[in-house]
Amino acid sequence: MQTQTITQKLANPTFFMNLSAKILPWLSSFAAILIIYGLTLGFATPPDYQQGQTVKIMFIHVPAAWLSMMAYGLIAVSSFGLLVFRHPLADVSAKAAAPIGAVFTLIALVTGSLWGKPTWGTYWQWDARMTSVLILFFLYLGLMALRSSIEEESLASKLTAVLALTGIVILPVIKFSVNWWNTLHQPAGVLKGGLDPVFLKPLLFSAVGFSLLFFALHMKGMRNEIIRRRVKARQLKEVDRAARAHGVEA
Amino acid sequence: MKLVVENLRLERGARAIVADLTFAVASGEALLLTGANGAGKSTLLRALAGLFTPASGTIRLDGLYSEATVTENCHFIGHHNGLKSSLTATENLSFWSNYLGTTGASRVATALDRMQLASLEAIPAAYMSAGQKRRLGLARLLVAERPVWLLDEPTVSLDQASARLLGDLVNAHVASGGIAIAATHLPLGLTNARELRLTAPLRTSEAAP
Amino acid sequence: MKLVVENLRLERGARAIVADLTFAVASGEALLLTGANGAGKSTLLRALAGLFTPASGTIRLDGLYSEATVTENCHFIGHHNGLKSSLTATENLSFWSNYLGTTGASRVATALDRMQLASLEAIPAAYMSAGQKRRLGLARLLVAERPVWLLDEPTVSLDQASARLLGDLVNAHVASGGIAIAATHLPLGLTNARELRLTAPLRTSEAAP
Amino acid sequence: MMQSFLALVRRDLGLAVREGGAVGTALGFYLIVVTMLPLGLGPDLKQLGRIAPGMLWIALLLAALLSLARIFESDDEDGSLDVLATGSLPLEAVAAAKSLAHWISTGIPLTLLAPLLGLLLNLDLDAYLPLVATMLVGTPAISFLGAVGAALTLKARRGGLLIALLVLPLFIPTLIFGISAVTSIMLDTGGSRAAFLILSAISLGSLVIGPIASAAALRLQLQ
Amino acid sequence: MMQSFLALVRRDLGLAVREGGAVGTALGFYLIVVTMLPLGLGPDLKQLGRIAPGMLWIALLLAALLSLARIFESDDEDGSLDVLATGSLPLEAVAAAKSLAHWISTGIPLTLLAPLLGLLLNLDLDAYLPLVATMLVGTPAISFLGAVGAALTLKARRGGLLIALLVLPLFIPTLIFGISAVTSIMLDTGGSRAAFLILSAISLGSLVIGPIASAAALRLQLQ
Ligand code: HEM
Ligand SMILES: Nc1ncnc2c1ncn2[C@@H]1O[C@H](COP(=O)(O)OP(=O)(O)OP(=O)(O)O)[C@@H](O)[C@H]1O
Ligand SMILES: Nc1ncnc2c1ncn2[C@@H]1O[C@H](COP(=O)(O)OP(=O)(O)OP(=O)(O)O)[C@@H](O)[C@H]1O
Ligand SMILES: [Mg+2]
Ligand SMILES: [Mg+2]
Repeated sequence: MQTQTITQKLANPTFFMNLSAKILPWLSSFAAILIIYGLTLGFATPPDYQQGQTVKIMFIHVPAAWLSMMAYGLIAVSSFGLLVFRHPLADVSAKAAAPIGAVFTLIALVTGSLWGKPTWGTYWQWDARMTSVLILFFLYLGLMALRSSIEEESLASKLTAVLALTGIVILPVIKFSVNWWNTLHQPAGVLKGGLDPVFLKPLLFSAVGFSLLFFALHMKGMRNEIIRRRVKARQLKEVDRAARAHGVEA
Repeated sequence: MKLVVENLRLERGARAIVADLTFAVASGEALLLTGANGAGKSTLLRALAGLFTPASGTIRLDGLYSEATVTENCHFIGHHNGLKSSLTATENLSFWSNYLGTTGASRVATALDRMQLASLEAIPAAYMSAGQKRRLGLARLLVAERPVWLLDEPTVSLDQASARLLGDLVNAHVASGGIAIAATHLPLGLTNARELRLTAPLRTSEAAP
Repeated sequence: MKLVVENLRLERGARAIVADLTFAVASGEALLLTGANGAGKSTLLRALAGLFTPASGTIRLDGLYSEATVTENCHFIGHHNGLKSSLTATENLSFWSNYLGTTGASRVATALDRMQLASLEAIPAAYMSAGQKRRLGLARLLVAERPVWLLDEPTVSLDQASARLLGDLVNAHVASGGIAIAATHLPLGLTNARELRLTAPLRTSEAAP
Repeated sequence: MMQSFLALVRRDLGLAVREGGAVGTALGFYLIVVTMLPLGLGPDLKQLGRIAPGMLWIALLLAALLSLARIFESDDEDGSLDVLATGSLPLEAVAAAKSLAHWISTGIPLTLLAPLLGLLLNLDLDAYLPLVATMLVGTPAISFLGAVGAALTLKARRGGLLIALLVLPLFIPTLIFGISAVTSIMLDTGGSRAAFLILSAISLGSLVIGPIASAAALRLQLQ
Repeated sequence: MMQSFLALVRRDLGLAVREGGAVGTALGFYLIVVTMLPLGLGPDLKQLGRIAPGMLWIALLLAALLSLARIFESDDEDGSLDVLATGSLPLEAVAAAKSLAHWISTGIPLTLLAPLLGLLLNLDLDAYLPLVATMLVGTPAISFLGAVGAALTLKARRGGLLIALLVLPLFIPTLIFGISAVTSIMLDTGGSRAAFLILSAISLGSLVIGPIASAAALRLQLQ
């Protein structure tokens, strides 16, 4: 029951606007603090015995990489919410998440290839993980392109949702590509004690910080979108007044 | 047989085009949808044909067979004619008659005849005039038996003779126990037709997030 | 000013659509093109607008300025409205007014007003109904001064009120010394309009490509 | 049901031939792209033969892709889609029928052209058979998944390009395994069988997912 | 005259942006094709860098090509073309305006994306400048000649592919000289200047021929 009412409340845009207005400042400042702290810690760490200073890229690369996948997950969930439950905020969330996710994916790609130069001697390698992340980036592009290319918005959002759900197969591929194909890229091990605590602590801090940043951006994006839609709705009302005014004369 | 619409609500974007509309059309009846431009005639017809999903309300077809849907039992004639410009009149029609589930070249021939297109049967649709195309589109009504006819401005670009022809067709269909619903700005010359005048309801766009 | 057509012959494929047709329309006159479907109204209008090249015969515009062509002095309203669905009513119209060589936002605003589209000015054409789109297409007549109006079935999908509105516009244009030629199947309610009834010349559909 | 399905497939095949050799165009495009690649990569390239399978696959993908827009577009513009939707055939079957027609009218001809183009790129002799085989099992995925793209972009002007953007990522697995199946036979480094099986799996999956997703998209478009 | 011309160019640019980032789609397609090529040619390929210019040129050609259908299509469908033809602007100027808009909205962005994609293919450092330069002078030919194809295929459904088929051959000179201009600088085997000049000559020629031919084709279509 309790949850029921909560979801209902959250479904109400006005409530969301008020709530987010309160939360947003806190969220963003926390994000800033954590990121700064994490990165300063990170840059204080001793050079890695194999990778030297370049290891510091990790503190950006890994969080970005994680978030790139999490963002897509969020989009998929929102799309599901839109198609199945017709949740009014679901689409707003999906739309707002796409560009942010794309940016994080891009960051993962760029930092990754910057890291690749010293470690593998090349910026780019067509190995399974990089390729699959690249595909993820393309999917983000596709989502945005499709949405932007259809005039009627309600239609655009539903179609984008269909695409998002069809494309979800990519996530497992990314996650496990390193295990399926043998590649240059490290397998996931950070959280399984595969990493020296000296590196782990700052990594976790920046990871949490970036996640908060993501949510802050996402919330901001949703707010803008909602405002834009209210303006649009007001415009459309005009059409009706026109139709009715005209109908009266007819 | 009876087509029943109960407190139907149609929304476009965030706006209500039609709000709690309720009516019924029994077999042997014709219904004219009228109303100013933008009143919602086309939208309503698409909803009846099952192409446009209502925000709420029900659309039933009673007394034909259990769970008969309007969609499977209607002819929908929209703004476009559903013709392939590279196919001849005959080819276009016979495809539809096959697809809509009735075979019989004879039917196609007679349909063309009744729409006075017999002389164009071997001519690709691309070479036809606006009205000829429209007539060919309407000929679809004759190649497959379907009890419910949904017509959106069927007389567009028809000359008087053809318009009268169409009126007779609809009358015959209705007389033989069919249902016809037509959106139009001009009288179709139907014998027993009720009129449903759509006026834009008071609308609130609050539904938008 | 006078639009003169001398023994004009229009062919489609191998068939003569219009054979030695001769007529003239002086300024202050309106001409209604009538005729059955396929009689050749659209083809003739396209020929007058200079979009369709005649097989033989001449189309002149006398007494305006030396070598004035109809093409540059006509508004052509065809079956389609020439609207970009992603542009708003205002954007669509002001493009045409710029392109057709007259500037002035005022014009656009008044045009929208006279077509009773003022309240739709900021709405993309995609969101408009068939009739609203048609009205917006017709508004083009008002944003640029052009003496000759060529209208192909202008009232398609207009409701009565709008149809009357159009009739008044054409009357005003003609009264102010313009020329209007309209292909139509319905009376437009024009005051002094002659009628030219097109009848297909003897034609063999075997000749068709 | 079956009658309608067949009628639809037959009509689409007929149109593909009638409407100015859509097939021919796809083949021509394939031919041109393949002949263009050596221009770009430099004819002196010795191992042209080695990368031939890859180039043939990519070019085929592009050619097939660009013909996808055709699947639903014209039916939507001329109002046929509305009527098709009111037929007794469920929309999924309609999508399936049209995808099938597309595969027959595009996928198969392209596959049959590939070996001939292989000659241009002096493809290894023992690569011809696996190439054709992999393409035969691979191309259905292109038509059936591609149909989803076509359905999604129906109301979006600028079909071709957008479709490509949407579905190319989905094809990359097909591409990877298609190529690796061939090359691993050429350089006989085993694993070709595995790749071949995965390829077929992808195609079978797309036969199911494709029509469902397409139908969902179409329903939304018909609104 | 001039006012109409500018109004038309401005509208087309506006639409290119408004109608759902036509630009973005072309860029996306370019990106995907370029990344697909290495997949096909095998990642291990050491001299990826050497053939990079060629791949970048070909992919750009394809991306630009597929966006050509857009030039006249929508104006024809919605009846704008009829009205444009009755304007004071000669049809040649109309064609020129629309080709120009296409170049600005597609040719230039693609050219600017090329160097970034060069990174993916680890292109030689000293190739970047010539690459961009040659593309800048080469791409107008694509838009202005491509417009002819677009005009010719107006009434034939299935734009993209057919256009490609018609105009790709016309572009092969552009392609050859564009690539050789870059490679000859990379491997500094002179002659780059000559190639560059020829390239510009081709573009200038197309600026003249393109609009005339397009207008002729459009007149026939308007019948
Ligand atoms: C463009 C190239 C690269 C891409 C696209 C990429 C992508 C990714 C992705 C998606 C993850 C998340 C994996 C997971 O959560 O399971 C990840 C994690 C990681 N990446 Fe990269 N990466 C790239 C290059 C590199 C390089 C060059 C290195 C260093 C040699 C590197 C080191 C790591 C490490 C240590 C992790 C954490 C693994 C874990 O989850 O425990 N990456 N990368
Ligand atoms: N695709 C669409 N997206 C959003 N709104 C639309 C769409 N099509 C129509 N509308 C709006 O829905 C309302 C009803 O449109 P509809 O086409 O049903 O009216 P109509 O009665 O058919 O008018 P007409 O007589 O001009 O055909 C109009 O106000 C129109 O602005
Ligand atoms: N594109 C075309 N190619 C060949 N023949 C055509 C073409 N368009 C029309 N026709 C033929 O030309 C004749 C005249 O067509 P037109 O469209 O001018 O008639 P219309 O008077 O406008 O008819 P309607 O009242 O139906 O619009 C018709 O017989 C038609 O078959
Ligand atoms: Mg309507
Ligand atoms: Mg006509």
